[in-house]
Amino acid sequence: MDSALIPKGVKRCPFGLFLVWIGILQIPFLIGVIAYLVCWGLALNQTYLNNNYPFGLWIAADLGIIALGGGAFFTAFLRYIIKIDELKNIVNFATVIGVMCYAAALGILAVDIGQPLRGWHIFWHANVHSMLTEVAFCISCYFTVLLIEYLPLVLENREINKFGFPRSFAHHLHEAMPAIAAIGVFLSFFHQGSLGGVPSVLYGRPFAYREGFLVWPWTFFLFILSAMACGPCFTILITRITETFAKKQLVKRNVIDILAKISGWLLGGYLVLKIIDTISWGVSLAPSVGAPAGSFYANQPYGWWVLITEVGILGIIPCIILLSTRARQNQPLLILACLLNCAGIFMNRWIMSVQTLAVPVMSFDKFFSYHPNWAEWASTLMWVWLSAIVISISYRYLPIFPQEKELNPL
Amino acid sequence: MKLDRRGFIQFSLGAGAGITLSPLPWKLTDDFSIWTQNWPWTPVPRTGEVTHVNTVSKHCGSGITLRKVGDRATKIEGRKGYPVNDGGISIQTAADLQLLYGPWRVPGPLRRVGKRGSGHWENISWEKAIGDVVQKLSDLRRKGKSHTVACILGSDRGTVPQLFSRFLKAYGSPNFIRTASCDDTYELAMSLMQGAAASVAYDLEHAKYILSFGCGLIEGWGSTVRVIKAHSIWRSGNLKERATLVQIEPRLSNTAAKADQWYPINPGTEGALALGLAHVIIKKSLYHTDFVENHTFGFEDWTDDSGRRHIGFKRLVLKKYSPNAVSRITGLSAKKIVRLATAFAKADRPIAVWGRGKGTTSGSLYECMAVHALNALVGNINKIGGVSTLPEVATETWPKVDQDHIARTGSGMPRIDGAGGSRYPFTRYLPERWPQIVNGHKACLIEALLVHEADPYYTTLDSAAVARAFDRIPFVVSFSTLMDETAYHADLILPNPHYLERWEDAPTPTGLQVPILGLVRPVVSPQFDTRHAGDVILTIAKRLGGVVGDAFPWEDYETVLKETIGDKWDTLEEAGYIEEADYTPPVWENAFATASGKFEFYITAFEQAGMKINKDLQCLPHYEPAQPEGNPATYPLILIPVELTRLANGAVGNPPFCMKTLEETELKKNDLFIEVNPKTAAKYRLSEGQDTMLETPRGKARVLVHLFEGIMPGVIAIPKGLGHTAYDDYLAGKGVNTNSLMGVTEDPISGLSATWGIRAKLTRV
Amino acid sequence: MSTTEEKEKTVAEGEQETAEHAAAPEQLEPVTWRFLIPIVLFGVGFVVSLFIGWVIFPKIIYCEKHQPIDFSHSVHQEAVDEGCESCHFFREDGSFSGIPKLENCAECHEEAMGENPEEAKLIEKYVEPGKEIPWLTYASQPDCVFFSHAAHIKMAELECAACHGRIGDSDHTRPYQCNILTGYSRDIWGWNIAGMGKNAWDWMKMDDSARMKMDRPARMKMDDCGDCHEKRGTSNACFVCHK
Amino acid sequence: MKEEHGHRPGKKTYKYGMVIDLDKCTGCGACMVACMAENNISFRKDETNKLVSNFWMRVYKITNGRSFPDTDVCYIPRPCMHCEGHGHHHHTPCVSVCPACATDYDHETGIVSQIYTRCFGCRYCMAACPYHARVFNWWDPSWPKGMEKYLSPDVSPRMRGVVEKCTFCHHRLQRARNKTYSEGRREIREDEYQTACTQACPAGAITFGDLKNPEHKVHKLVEEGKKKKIAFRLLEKLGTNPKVYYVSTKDWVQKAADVYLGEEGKPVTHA
Repeated sequence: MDSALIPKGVKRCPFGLFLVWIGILQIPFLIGVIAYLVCWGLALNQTYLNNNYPFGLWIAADLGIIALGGGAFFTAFLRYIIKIDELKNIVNFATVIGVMCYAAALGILAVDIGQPLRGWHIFWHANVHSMLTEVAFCISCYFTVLLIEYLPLVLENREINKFGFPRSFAHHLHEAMPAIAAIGVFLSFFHQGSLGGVPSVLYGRPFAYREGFLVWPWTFFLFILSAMACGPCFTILITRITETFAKKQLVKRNVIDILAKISGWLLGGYLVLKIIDTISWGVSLAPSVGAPAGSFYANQPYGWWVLITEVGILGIIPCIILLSTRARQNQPLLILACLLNCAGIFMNRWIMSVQTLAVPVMSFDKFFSYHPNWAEWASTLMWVWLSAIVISISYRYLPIFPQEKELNPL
Repeated sequence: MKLDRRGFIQFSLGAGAGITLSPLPWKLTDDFSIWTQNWPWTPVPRTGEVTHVNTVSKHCGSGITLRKVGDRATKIEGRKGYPVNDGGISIQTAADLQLLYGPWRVPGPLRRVGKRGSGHWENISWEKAIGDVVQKLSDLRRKGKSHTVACILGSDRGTVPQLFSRFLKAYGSPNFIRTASCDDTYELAMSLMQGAAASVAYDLEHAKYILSFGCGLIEGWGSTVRVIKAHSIWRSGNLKERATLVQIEPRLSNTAAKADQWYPINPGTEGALALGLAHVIIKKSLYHTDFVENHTFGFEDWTDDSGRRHIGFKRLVLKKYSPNAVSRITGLSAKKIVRLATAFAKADRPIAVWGRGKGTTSGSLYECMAVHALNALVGNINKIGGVSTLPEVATETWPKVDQDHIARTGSGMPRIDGAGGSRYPFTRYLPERWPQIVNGHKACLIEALLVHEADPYYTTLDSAAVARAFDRIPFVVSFSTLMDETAYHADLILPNPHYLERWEDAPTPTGLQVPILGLVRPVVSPQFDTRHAGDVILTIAKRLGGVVGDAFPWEDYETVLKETIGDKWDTLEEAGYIEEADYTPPVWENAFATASGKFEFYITAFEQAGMKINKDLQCLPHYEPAQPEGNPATYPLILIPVELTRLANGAVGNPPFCMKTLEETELKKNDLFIEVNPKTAAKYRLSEGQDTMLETPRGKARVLVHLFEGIMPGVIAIPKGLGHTAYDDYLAGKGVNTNSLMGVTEDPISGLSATWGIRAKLTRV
Repeated sequence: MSTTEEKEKTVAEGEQETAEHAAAPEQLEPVTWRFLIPIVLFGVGFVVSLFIGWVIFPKIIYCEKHQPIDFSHSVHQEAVDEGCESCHFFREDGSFSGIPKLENCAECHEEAMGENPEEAKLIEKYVEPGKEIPWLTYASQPDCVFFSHAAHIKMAELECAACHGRIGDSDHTRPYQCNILTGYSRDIWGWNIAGMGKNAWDWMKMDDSARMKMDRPARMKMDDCGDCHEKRGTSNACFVCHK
Repeated sequence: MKEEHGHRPGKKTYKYGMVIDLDKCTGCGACMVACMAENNISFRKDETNKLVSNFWMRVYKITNGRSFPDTDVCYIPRPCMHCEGHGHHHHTPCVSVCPACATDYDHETGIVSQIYTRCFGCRYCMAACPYHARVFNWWDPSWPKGMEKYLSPDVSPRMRGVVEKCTFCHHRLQRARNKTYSEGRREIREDEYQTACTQACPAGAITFGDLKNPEHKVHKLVEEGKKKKIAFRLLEKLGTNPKVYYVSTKDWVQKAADVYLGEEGKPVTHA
C-alpha cells in the first residue's frame, strides 16, 4: 500500500510486516522515553550517578557513539576528498548512521545535565578554555552538516522527488557535497580530538591526564585516530546487519573490503601510539605524582585485565584480522573483527571517562564501584532502537544503496 | 489557490522579518533564561536588620551568640570571650536552631487521647492542663499518698530543679530523682574521701600529664568545648612544652586517637590498673610525701580507739596489686604498668581523671575512689592543674519551707529508688534502680510522675523494664520542649519553651574548676504556645494552696530568678555571666570536712553511718571484679556501649545536621554498625557490612558489622544515642537504643549502676 | 528546475488569478499593479508583526500594579535634612536598610500631620493596626545577586540617582510593572522594551550629573553592572555581585 | 575566561587561605555543622550515603592501616582548597573546564566562586576536582515545615541539578567589605573576615587569613610549619596548588596527604 513511496526497481517486505517490525522496536523505545521523563521529572537522583561518579554510562556512551559515528565523516573524507570512488556506494548509509549517532550524542547530553533548560548556557556563556565547549560547538555544527548531507537522500524519495523544487535542491546539494563534506571533516577532526581532551586536561586525575602538543594532550590525537579506525568498522557492521534483515546483499564486497583494509591500517597505527602513550604514562607521569602505575589498576573491576582486554583482545586481534587479506575476505571473521574493534573503542571511552573517576586520588579515598541503573541503560539504549527505526524507514523509502538494484535484479 | 500559498509565504516572510526586528524574540529568550534560573519552589530567605544577642547553651553551658535577621534566628555561634568556650561551639549547639524551629517541638499543652504511646493527642488550654495536674496532686495529697509523687530531672542544680525539689518538699514527697551521670559516684567519692558535698572539678587547662581512665574527654566529657579547648592547650607550644595525654580504654575512641599514648585494657578493670599504678608509686615511694603523710588518713596501718588494728591503703595495695597481679587482670604488661606509673608520678602537674565516656553513667564507687587515690598520691588535690570540688557562684538562699503534717510524713517516707536508706545511706539518687522496684511491687508505688529536662524512658538502662514501670504509673506529666520518648508516653505534656525562648540560670558546667554563673535569656520570640516550667510549678503550687502555696511566695519565675541571684543580678544581666576568676580552692589544712579532717584513704564515714563493715577492705579503695551480665558459654563476646562526639545520647535527640555528620561506618540507612576487631570477625566469619543479629541476655537487635582495628579482640562496641522512637523520622527508627540491650549491675556499696557492658553473641542473618 | 520555467509559471498564475477577479476589464496593462501584491503582502505581515512585537507584547509580558500608598518623595525631601539617607539609611554594620519599615514612618505619622487622604490611608490601614506597608520594590534583584550599597555610595561615591533616577523628586509613585514570566520589576530590564536606548547603554556614557536628570532609573541587568565595573576598573569576578 | 577578571596591576590583592592543625583537630564535626548552618546547606532524612550527600566541609577519618593495638586514627577536615592551579596550565582545575563560566578564580581574593544560576549541571568540574570538594544537588533542596525560618539571606539557596562547594564563606567577606567601606576604609582586618568553620572550631584548629600578609596568623603558621617540616598540602604533587595547608607532627599523616602507599604496602584507608 506504500509501494508508491518505495524506490523504483527494488523489492521491500510487505507493508504489514514492516509495521510489525517498527511496532516491536517501539516497545524498548518507549521504555527509554519513560526513563527520560523520570530523570527530567524527579531529577538525577533516579540514576546511580553520585558525587564520586559525576560521569557515568551517559558520558561514556556519548564518547563511544561519537567515535562510532566517526564512520560518517571518515567515509565522506575518503569519498569526497581522497576521492575513492567505490565508496559512493556506502557513503549514503554511513551518513544515515552518522546522523543517528550524533542525534544520540546530543540527546544523551540533554538528560545528563542537571538543568536541561539551561543547557544553552554552554553556547550563550561559552568558556573557550573548556574542552566541553569545543565539543558542544563542533558536535552541534557537525550534526547540522550531517543533516544537510542526509537531506538529499530524503528529497530523492520518489514522491518528494516529483516536485520540481526539491528535485533541483537535492541536485544542487549533491554538487555542493564535497564542500559540505570538507567542512564536516574539519569539524569532526576537531571534536573527535576535543573529546580526547575532555578527560585528559583533568590534571587532578593522574589516570587520565596527559601532556601533549601545544594545547592538545596526546589523547586528542589518539581519539581522532581511534574514531577513524572504528568508524568504518561500525559502518560495515551496520551494513551487514541491515543486509541480514533485508535478506539480500546491498553493497559489493570490494567496497566493504576497502573500508575494512583502511580501518585495519588505522587501527594498527592507533594501537602503536596507544601503547607508546600508555607506557610513557606508566613510566613518567604516574610515578611523578607518587603513584606506581599498578596502583591505578589496584581496584576491581578495574584491574590490569582492563588494559589487556582493551589493547590486546579488542585491539590487536581485530587489527590482525583486518590487515590480513585472507582473514578479511572471510566474512564471519570480518564481522568478528568489526565487533571487537567497536567494542574496543567503547571500552576505551568507558575507561577514559569512568575509570578515570573510579581511581581514588587522595590516599585516604575509599574506592567505590559504579554500575548504571535501569534509567541510565534505558535512556541510552533508546537511541539504538530509535536508530533502528530511522534506518528501517530510510532503507525502505530512500535510495540509500546505489548497488542494490544491480545486486538484486527483480 | 497557488497564489494563496505564495501569498502566505510572502506574508509570513514579512511577519518573520517584523518579529525579528521587534523585541519579542530577544526579550522572551532573556526572560526564559531568567525563569530557568530562579525556580519558584526554591526558597528565598527574607532580608532584614542583622542583630546579635548573647545567651548560654543548655547543652554544654557554653556562651553563644545568636545571629538574627529581623525576628528570625539564622545562626548560633560561640560567644567570644565567654569563660567556658571563648568563641568555640559544640556540634549539637551549632545545630540547635533545627530543634528550635523543627517539627519535633511540642506545639502547646497536649492531653493524651487513646492508648498511651499511641501518639494521639488533643490540644487543651493551659488552664485545663494545669487544672488536671492540680486535681490529681490534691487528690493524692488528700488521700495521704503525697509520697507516691515523683519527679525525674536531668539535674539538681540551678533554680528550676530547685523549684521542683522545693515543691516536693512542701507537697510531701522524698522522690526527687536525678538521671544518671558520673556525678552520682563522684559526689559520693568526694563526700566520703574529702567530706565535700559536690562533684569533682578538674583543672585540665593547667594539667601537664593527663591520665584518663576511659574518660571521653574529646567525646564530650563535662563541658564539651571547654575540654576540647584544654586539649588544644596541651597541643600548643613546642613539642617539649606540650602536655601528655594517656588514654586507658579498650577502644580507640576520639580521645584515644588524640592521646599521646593509648593503653587498651580489659573493659571494667580500670580500678585494678589504678591500684596497680598506686602500688608502683608507693613501692618506688614516688608519692607526694607531704600530702600523704600530713593530710591523709588511712594510708598507713592504724589502730582505732578500741585498739583494733586496721590495715592501711599502702599495705593493701602493696599486698594485692603488684604489677604482675594487675597485669593478669587488665591484660596490660607489667612493664608498661611500671613505666606508666613512673611517668605519671614523676610528671609535673599530673592528674588522673575518671568517668566513663561522656560521663552519662554512674559506675563503680571503688573504681572512682581508686583513681581519685592516685590524685591524692601525687598530691594534686586543690592544686593548680589538679583536682578540686565543683565550685558554684554563691546565690541567695530561699526561705525555709515550713511543712505541714502531710508534708513532713510524706517526705519522711523511704524513697522509691531506695537511695539514702539504711542500705545505701550516702547515695542521693538511684536513677537506674527505681524501675525494678516499681515493677517488683504489687502496689502502685508511683501514682504521679513529673519529668523535666530528662528523657528517662529513653536514657534509663534496660528499656523493657522501664517501659513496664511506666505502664504502672497512672499519671505521667512531661514538661518537655521536644516530643521525646517520655513525652510521647506521657498522659499530659506541658511544653517548656526552648532555652532560646526563656530565662534560666546556668550554674558552673560539670568539671569546671572556676565558679561560673551563666544567664540563659529569651533571644527568640516564643514559636509555640509554651510556658516556663518554673511558672507552671509556681501556678500548680499556688492552686494547691495551703503550705504548698505558701512555700512559693514569688509571683513568677523571673522574680524567683532575680531574687535568687540577688544583688549580682545587674552584673549578670549586663554581662550575661558571672565568673569568679580569682577563686582558689581551700588549702589542704582546711580542705577536708571528713571525720578525720583529712583526705581519707580509709573511709570512716561508713561505720559512723552504722553500716555493717566486717572487713577493712570495704573501707578502702580496692578492686571488685564486676563481671558483666551473661553466661560466657552462650555469650562469648563483651559488648560495650560507646559514646560518639557527633551523636547526642542524652535527654535531647540528635539534630538532623549532626545525624548527617555520622560516618558511613556508623550508620547505613536505618541500621547502625557495631565495631568488631577483624580477628573477632574472622572467628565468627563476619565481613565488613555484614548483616548480623546482636544478642544479649537483655535483648537482641539487627546490626551491621564494621571491621575496626581500633577495638580490642573479643570486645564489640555499639554507639549510644540511636534507636529513638519519638521525635521525627530524621532521627526515629534509626539504629537501636543500647539501653534495650543492657541490664543494671548494681555497685554493692553505693547501689548505683556499675554497668559498663554486657555479654553478647553475634550470629549472621 | 530552471529559472525560465519559474517565470512562465508566475505569469500563468497571474492570468489565472485575474481571471478570478472577473471585475477587471482592462486586461491590456495587467502588469502595472500586480507586481505590488508580494510587496503589499510582505508589508502587511511586516507591519502587523512589528505592531505585535512593539505594542501588544509589552502589554502582555508586564502586568501593572500600584503602590499601596501614593507616596511623594519630593514632599518628604523638603521635610528631611539628610536627603535620601534620612529614610534610606545605612545600618551600623554597613548594610543598607532599603525601604523604610513602618516604624520609620510612624516616627512622624503617629497621628495625621495634614489632610492628605494618602496619609489618612497610611494611618488607619497600617500605622494603627501596626501592619507593615507592602511596598513594591522597583529595584529588587534576583536572590542570586549580591549588591552592596556601601560599596557604591560610600566607596565609589555614586549618587543614588545614578541608578535609581530622579525618583527622589517625584510627587507620585509610578506604577510598578511586574514581568509575568520572571516576576521581576520592569526596572531590571529597563523601560525601553527593546532593552536599549537612553536608559540602557547610553547612561554608561553620561556623567553622573546627566544621569541624575533621568526621571526613570537605569537598566539594572548584569551587563550594566559589568560595564560600569569595567569602566571604573572594578573587579568583575563572579562573586563580586553574586552570592 | 573569567579568570583574568580583577587581575589588574596596582590593585591591593589578597590570597585567602587556611591552616588546619591536625594535632588539635578532634574530629568533633562542629565545623561541618557550622558550615551547613551558615550556608543554607540542605539535608534529608537519610544522609548515610555520603556519595550523594551535600558537604562543603567534610571531616575525613583516616587510619594508619596498622592492626590492634598499633592502630592510629586522624581526622582531616576538607573544605574547598581554592586551588591556585600553579604548575600545569596556571588554571584552577575545576575553573578552566567549566563550559559556561559558572565558576571563576578571583585574583583579588584567591577565592574560587560557584554561580548556581549559571551552572547547568554538567559536573565536569566535579570530575576535575581530586578532592571531592564539589557536590551536586541530586535532589531539590527542601526544608521541613517551619525550618526555612533559619535560612540566611546572605547565601542564596541552591536548586536541583547544580554543583555547589565551599566558598570560604565569601558572603562574610562581603559583610566585612560593607563594614570597612561604610567606615571609609579599604583594608579588611584579619578578624573582620573569618569563615564559619574557623569561628566554630572548639579546638581552634582552623586558622584563616591572607597567606600573603606577613601580619596574618596563617602566614606565620605556614612559614613556621615549613621550617619544622610539619606543614603540607593535599596532593601537592598534582600541582593544583591548594590554599589550604595542614599541620601535623604525625609522620604517617603527612605521608597520607599525597598519593602514597602506606606501611606494609597497605594504603592508609578511610576508616
